[in-house]
Amino acid sequence: MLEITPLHYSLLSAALFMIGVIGVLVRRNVIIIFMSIELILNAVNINLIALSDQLQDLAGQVFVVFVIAVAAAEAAVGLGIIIAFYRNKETVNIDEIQIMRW
Amino acid sequence: MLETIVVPLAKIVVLLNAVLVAVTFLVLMERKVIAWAQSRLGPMRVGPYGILQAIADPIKLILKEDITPRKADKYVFTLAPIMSLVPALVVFAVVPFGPDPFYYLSDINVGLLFIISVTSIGVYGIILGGWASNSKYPLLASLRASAQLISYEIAVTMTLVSVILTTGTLSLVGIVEAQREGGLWFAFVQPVALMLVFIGGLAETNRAPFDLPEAETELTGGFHTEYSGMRFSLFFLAEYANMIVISAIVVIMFFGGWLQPFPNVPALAFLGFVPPWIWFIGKIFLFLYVFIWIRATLPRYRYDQLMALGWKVLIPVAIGNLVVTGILKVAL
Amino acid sequence: MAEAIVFWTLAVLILGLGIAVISARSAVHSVLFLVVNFLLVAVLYVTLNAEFVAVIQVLVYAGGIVVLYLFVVMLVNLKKAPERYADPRRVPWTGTLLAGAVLAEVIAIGVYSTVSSDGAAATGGGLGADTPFSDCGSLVSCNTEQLGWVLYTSYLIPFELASMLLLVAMIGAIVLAKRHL
Amino acid sequence: MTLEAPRASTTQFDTDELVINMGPQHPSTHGVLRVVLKLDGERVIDADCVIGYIHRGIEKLSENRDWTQIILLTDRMDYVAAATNNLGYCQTVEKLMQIEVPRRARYLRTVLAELQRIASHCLWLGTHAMDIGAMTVLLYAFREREFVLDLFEEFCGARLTYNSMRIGGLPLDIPPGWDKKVLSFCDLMEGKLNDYETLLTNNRIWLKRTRDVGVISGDEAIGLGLCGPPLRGSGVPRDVRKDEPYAAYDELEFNVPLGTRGDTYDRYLIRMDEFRESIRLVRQAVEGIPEGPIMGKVPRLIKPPAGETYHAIESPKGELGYFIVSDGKSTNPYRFRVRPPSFCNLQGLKRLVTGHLVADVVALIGTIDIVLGEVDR
Repeated sequence: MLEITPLHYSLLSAALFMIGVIGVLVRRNVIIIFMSIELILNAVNINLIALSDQLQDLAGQVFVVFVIAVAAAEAAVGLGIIIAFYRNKETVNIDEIQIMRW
Repeated sequence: MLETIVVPLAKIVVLLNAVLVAVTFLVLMERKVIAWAQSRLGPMRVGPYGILQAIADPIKLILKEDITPRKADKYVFTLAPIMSLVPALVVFAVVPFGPDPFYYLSDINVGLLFIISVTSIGVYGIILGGWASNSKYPLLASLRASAQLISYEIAVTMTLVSVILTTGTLSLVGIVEAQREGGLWFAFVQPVALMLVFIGGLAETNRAPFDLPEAETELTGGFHTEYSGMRFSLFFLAEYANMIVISAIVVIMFFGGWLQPFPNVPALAFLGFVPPWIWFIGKIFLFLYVFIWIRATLPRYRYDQLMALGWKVLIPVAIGNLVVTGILKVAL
Repeated sequence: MAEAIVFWTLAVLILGLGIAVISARSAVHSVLFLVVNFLLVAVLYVTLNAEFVAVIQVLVYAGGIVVLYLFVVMLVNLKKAPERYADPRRVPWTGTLLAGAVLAEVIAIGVYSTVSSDGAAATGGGLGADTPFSDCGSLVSCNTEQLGWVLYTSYLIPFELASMLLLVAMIGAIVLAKRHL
Repeated sequence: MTLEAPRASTTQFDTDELVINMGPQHPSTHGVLRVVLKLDGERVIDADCVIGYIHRGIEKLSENRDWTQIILLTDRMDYVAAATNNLGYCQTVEKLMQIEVPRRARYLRTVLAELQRIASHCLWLGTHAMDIGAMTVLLYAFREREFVLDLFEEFCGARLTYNSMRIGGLPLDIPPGWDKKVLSFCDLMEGKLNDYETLLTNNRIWLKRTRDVGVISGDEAIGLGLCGPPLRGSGVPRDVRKDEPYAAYDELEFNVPLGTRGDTYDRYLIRMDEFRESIRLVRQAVEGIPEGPIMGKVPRLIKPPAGETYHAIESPKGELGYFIVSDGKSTNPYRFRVRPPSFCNLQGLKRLVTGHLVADVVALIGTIDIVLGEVDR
């Protein structure tokens, strides 16, 4: 318990990942699903940073920078879609937007 | 134990109190300076020349009833002022008041980025305050505020990058040291950047002429319309603490921090008898005065004009400044 | 010892806030928990000597992306509760069980590998940094410079691609959100 | 009426229409005006003015007061320009009774009316600038207004509600040395006007906030019944002082400043010019005050012959008209009706604000210069 190994970080990461997955699977509010995806990305980042520290290799941190960039792009486009959708259907419930047309 | 815990803690206590006291007196200073600009006297009743007004005001605010609207989101309503104040105070952790480690809490090698990122958290207080009030004017104001802060943050960050290019360091102490070695304040090296940061700083602290989120004549008080008492005073503290932060950034980045004017000119060496931290605080107050002066002079921008200024003027100029700095850096 | 205290505190808080994010009833509360979660993750990065990434996490994630979320949550001002309607074919608990099973498996693998290989994972490979800043000693003292160096040399093309991605995303978002072009 | 948006909107999100109440408790509705704004984001798509919060029934009250008592009530309409209200009423009754007012009284009335215009415009300038965020001008303008109030106090003892005219002339002559003080005030005011203009006229933010905001063409302004500076701002040369001269205006020289674009900035410039013209008029009038009595021949009991009349004057806000019917038998009017310039100008507000942003609404309320006491009466 007292000695913190990369395994601890990996487990933390895995747990956070699972929380994110549960969020995606259980919630019906699209915005919250997006937030769960952010949680998943963060779980991955924790893993990358922990291993980067362990291996003394900056590649992990570089990857985190890329992940953050991708997350920003994803949030921008995803929220744009939500806004566009909300404008037409007045809902953000994913169960009400399962038809591929509107 | 003493070095790692007691000394930093003592410094934090002193610094926090100093900042909060400075804020109360800054409010007094603002009232006085604006009064003089408007050919009035300002507060005169409490203490000689109204000096104790700085103490009377906080007491009044603390004693006032703290109202929570019934339809407000209680937790967020309480959290918002705190989220607004904490980042403003956290920033002081990396502000160097003098050359020795005695004068600052820490000198981290990403100091400037730290300041930028922590101030970017401050926007939450404003957005959530407006949203949690569950009232229309605060909501409008908080939407304005979020758009405004994010837009101007881009311009300011972009500009600060060009200063980082000049110095090659993100440490605030390092930036001031670079100015000492160069013998020239960056205000003379990067005048465009200075203007951009100052204008962006005005916008980020919601000061006139960019005080749209709290434009009392349009939105009756902006995002803190529904706040009163202690929670209102936290917003108030945050705004003025942010003013000090922006002034401190401008002074450190462009006016040599704790350095005396023209540090390398021997004829001016006699100025060295003034302790560095006095120089630093004096310069900060100079900029606070400019803030207040501008408020007393200029009308307010309109929302769309403000956004147009941010996106169509400040950001392109900031990028241009960055490119020119980069080219010069490589060429020289 | 100190590291353990910090790690366990952060881990508990991060997981707790993660659960709060997906279980909060109000979307605004959810966003708030997410912000705090990201801030704590940033603190975790600092303990892992990744200062620059920590600052970027706060600046871009907490200060930028999540503000965007908050903006949308406030903009999508719903008259009816967003989760009022549920598809009858939906079986949410299967997903949770599946996720739980995978988590259990990951934990099992982790614990097994620790026990069996006597902490082989903990020692790691140790590739070392072959950057011009290797005179800095560790990654700690000039993390930002090294990261910048790596980013602009070995990872230059991915970096440019990322910037193109952001540009495309920006244009896409504007096209999507604009009412009429 | 469809309107082109004056500037590209920054928020293109199709949000719900937001209905907000501006007022009656709002810092920049100049009293108790309530404007129900329908907003699309920050853009106003509809505005409704709700008035009546300060209705005191002055017109009805007047029908039960005798003719001299009504002067007191007129003070309470446009309470920032009480002397002008008195003047309009007294002249209407004089017209009804065909009383000849002595020349000295007419000159003094002109001085008072123009001083009142300066005071009223000071208040307009201060509040208009304050609405747009220039707080210092407010204090400066109030400082100068104070000098006018002092002059009035010396003349009639009151600072706001003067009761300063009588049917047939003035209640009392000017105190000795008053004319000198008025002249020195004129010199002072000219210098201060330059101060205001330094702060505002060429200020880029001020220009941005007022240029092309609330543009209204001359024809439209006439159609909406606008009067005073809002009408002249659109280039319509209508000034009662010139068109139907009263008091001593036919004997004095002055120009009527006109706008070209009909936007808020033009209306601002016009009022700034009116300051100067008023100063010019006051100077001429004070220097030309003839000797003589201050009251004409007025019967002890004022009882106008049966009949009706309408008489308008140019108040600081616009055309202030009184319509009075006398039945010739009683000592009070049979019907008393005011055409208040603020009320008529307020009609234009909806037309002016539609398509603009929330921030422009306060600027436009400021530019039409309303006083709610006059709107509601």
